[in-house]
Amino acid sequence: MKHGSSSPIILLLSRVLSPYIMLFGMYVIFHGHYSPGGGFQGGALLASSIILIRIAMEEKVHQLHFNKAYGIPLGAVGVLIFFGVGFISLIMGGYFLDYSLLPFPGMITAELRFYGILLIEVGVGLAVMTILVAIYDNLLEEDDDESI
Amino acid sequence: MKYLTFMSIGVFALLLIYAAYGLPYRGDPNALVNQEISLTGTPVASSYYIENAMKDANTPNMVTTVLGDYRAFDTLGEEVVIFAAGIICFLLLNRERKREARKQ
Amino acid sequence: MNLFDFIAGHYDYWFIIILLAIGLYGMTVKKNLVKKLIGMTIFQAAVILFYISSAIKADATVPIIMENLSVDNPANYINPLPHALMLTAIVVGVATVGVAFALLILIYKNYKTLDENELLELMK
Amino acid sequence: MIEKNLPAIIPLLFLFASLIIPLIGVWKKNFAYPIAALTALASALLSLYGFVFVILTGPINYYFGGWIPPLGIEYVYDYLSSFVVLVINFVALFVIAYSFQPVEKELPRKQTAYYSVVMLLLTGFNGMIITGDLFNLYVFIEISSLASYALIGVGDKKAPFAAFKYLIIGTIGASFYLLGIGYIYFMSGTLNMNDLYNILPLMSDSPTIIVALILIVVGLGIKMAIFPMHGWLPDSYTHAPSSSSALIAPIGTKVGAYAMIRLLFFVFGLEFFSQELAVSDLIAIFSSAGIIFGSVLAIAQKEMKRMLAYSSVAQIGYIGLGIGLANPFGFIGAVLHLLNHALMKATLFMVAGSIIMKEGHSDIFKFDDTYRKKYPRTMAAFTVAALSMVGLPPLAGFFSKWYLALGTIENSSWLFLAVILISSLLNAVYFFRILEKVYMKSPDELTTKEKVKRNEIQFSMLMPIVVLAIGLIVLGILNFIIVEHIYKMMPEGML
Amino acid sequence: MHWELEIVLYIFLVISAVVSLHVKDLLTAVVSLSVFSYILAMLFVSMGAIDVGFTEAVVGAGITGVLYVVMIFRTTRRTND
Repeated sequence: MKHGSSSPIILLLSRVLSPYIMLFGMYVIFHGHYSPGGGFQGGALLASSIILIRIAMEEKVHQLHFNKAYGIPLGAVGVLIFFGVGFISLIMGGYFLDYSLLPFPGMITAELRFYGILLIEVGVGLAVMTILVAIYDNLLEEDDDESI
Repeated sequence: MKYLTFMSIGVFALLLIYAAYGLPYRGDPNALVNQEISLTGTPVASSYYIENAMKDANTPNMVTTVLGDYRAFDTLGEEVVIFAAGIICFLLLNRERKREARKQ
Repeated sequence: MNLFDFIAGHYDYWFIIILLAIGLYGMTVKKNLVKKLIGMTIFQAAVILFYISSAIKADATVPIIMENLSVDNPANYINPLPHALMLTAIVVGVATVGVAFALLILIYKNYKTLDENELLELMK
Repeated sequence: MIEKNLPAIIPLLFLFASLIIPLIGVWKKNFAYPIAALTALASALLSLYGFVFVILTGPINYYFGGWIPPLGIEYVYDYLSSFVVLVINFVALFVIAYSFQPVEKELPRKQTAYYSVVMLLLTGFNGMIITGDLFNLYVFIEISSLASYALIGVGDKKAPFAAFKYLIIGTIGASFYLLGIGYIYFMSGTLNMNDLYNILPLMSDSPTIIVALILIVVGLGIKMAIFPMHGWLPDSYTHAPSSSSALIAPIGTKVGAYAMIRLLFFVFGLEFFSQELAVSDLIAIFSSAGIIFGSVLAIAQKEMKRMLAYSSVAQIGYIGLGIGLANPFGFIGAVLHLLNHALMKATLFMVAGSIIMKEGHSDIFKFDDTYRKKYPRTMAAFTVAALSMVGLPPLAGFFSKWYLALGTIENSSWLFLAVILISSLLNAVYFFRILEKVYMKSPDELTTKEKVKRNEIQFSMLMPIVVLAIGLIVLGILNFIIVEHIYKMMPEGML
Repeated sequence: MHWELEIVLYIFLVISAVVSLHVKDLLTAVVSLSVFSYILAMLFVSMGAIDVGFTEAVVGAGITGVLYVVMIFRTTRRTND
């Protein structure tokens, strides 16, 4: 898996499929209010599109796609988005995660809650995507002790 | 030892079968979970969610509302769990050897 | 209590008990560590199935609001709370499995086997 | 404003630190320890403030998202939870202060991830203590369990297998707990603890609730390592790196015990679990079996960390016995022992870690009288903690056993009283054999005649050990103040 | 509801669980576990839990399966029971 596949059909197919899976993942995240889906499912779909490229390509190519050094920090950023949304409402004088106090101008409470949920879904999606890819990368981490 | 394990699995299964005597039937609309108020008069959460999810958050998908608003702190916990899994894999498996090799 | 009604009224519950027992059997009796992990996955899936199957309501529909069904009567929609809880539980299961994979790789690196008896033998 | 948000701030502070550490770690590797230590300090001070605040003005209830309890998630910061948070955070502060050098030595180049996981562990524990919602408790149990699997798994060569066993057993426990709260939820329709405290007495004859109680007791018993479910504990504590065993051993099982106390006394209610069902008697019987079993096996061990691990099994038995007695003295004994044992075990494991770091082993048979020359202060602290463990009167450990003994007398269960007395004797056996090797030789027959150089451990490691040992003496003398507060923590109708 | 369909799915669920615990090859066991997850997802959907079914299909049958395969690739597929 580290060295990828040599079959051109697999390379081509995975390169064709990956963007559509990613697009569907985005759709699932942002359409989660109206249909089944949400941050976690969309994030897992995004992660599967990246893992598909990771399985099919060589390491040099798939690192251009998504560098594995960014996995954990971006996951932390994703959780921080969630945390920050909650913390803003705490600073505004309410309880933690009380979306009705978010400082968006000109919205009624129900809309504020709508956008609050959307924001945290984006955070969830980012975190789940990066962390699942990071788990995959770390499981494949080659051990240099044995090769030397 | 093996028989002890099988016996404890059997006891576990019997215990769960015994629990079935108190459970409401499958899909029973009169079960306490599906009422509007509980035995002590407090509101039952699920009925409140069904009635007010649209009014409170403008969202037709009730599961999203429950997950993102009413019980959002559970979702934060879920996020932390998945973040923990990532950083634990990093802690256990990452060796940070490459940089050292480059220095030499 | 009518016995037939009792059995038919909980028919999915019996399957869940079977699955829980299978999972517990896999976790405790099987000696291969990956098999233990598979047993754990089955056990957690059975618990999730228990929540979901208990959440259903006769003559109710999925918890997404439709225009021609009123929300004022809660009997129209399935209880959404267990669904939200179980989404969290599924994520927790995935995270646990991920951590277990990392530990398994470390075990294999140290001892070159994943069989519990062989491991205990090697550790003496 | 800070008072109102106190229950949420304490766990979220740790969470914030665990997120910030890997972010900063991308370009500054050395910032991990200062951030972790500062966070631990801040939350220890916050929990001290919160404890005083709760005593002066009464419990704080916190509603996440502003939803009133049966709808949303509630956090309860009352006398009991603020007390346990105070204990946990102070012990964690001392252990983190201690762990700088051991981590640098045992886990080089892994500090960033290590301290992030430590912060996650403390997030989980604080959340488990403060939460007032059954499912939220499950989520935080899983966070803390995952973190402790990892902290155990980074140890020596055998550690991953021990951590894997713990993972399988711990997941069985957590799933049992999840199944139990499932039964409760589908019977009653609520997940809030206060709500359930009122509803459950109305349906206490239902077989489903009884099975749920059994499943929850088994599930939390695994987390707490009560006797037949203790199988994961000795291996995990032995093979973990010394800094993480010093962190998990004093705190982890205590939080499990706290969750058990919270669920049995404050959700199911005293009458239900002690009078209508014999669950409390079962817990007491298993706990006392565990006391004897753990103490006997501790005598059989020759490695110090493993001995301390088996002694943990025994000491958890005391807490379980206090819960099982289900009377006021038993409750006082359990809560007091929760405090004392956290302090004692932290001290002992830190001493064991220091000896491993200096000598490279912790084999009891290789201990000799040069140690009292080499590490005078460490061994003095060890002596204080060991004597407290045995239960010598002016020290803290005596008083928890005293109240437990009073509790057994009140229930007139003489068997348990005998167990407490015998186990004190067994404790004395396994600690005095170390003390005898180190102290009980006259200067004429010293093994090494030549001068042994004083080789005390570094100040940053010594300071927490000595402070905790002094704390044991102070707590022993001032224990009546704590006992007065424990009376406030009891559930209504217990006295 | 659709109880005939559900009973068939339940029977297949139990069979796939038994198979994945019983086979001697870990890779086969993992494939069987993916089948288990997929049937589980269908059951969830038939019970009206669309969100949970979606998640189980994406995670249980997709990502977890890939991670299992990666783990077996790094270790071994040999087993004695």
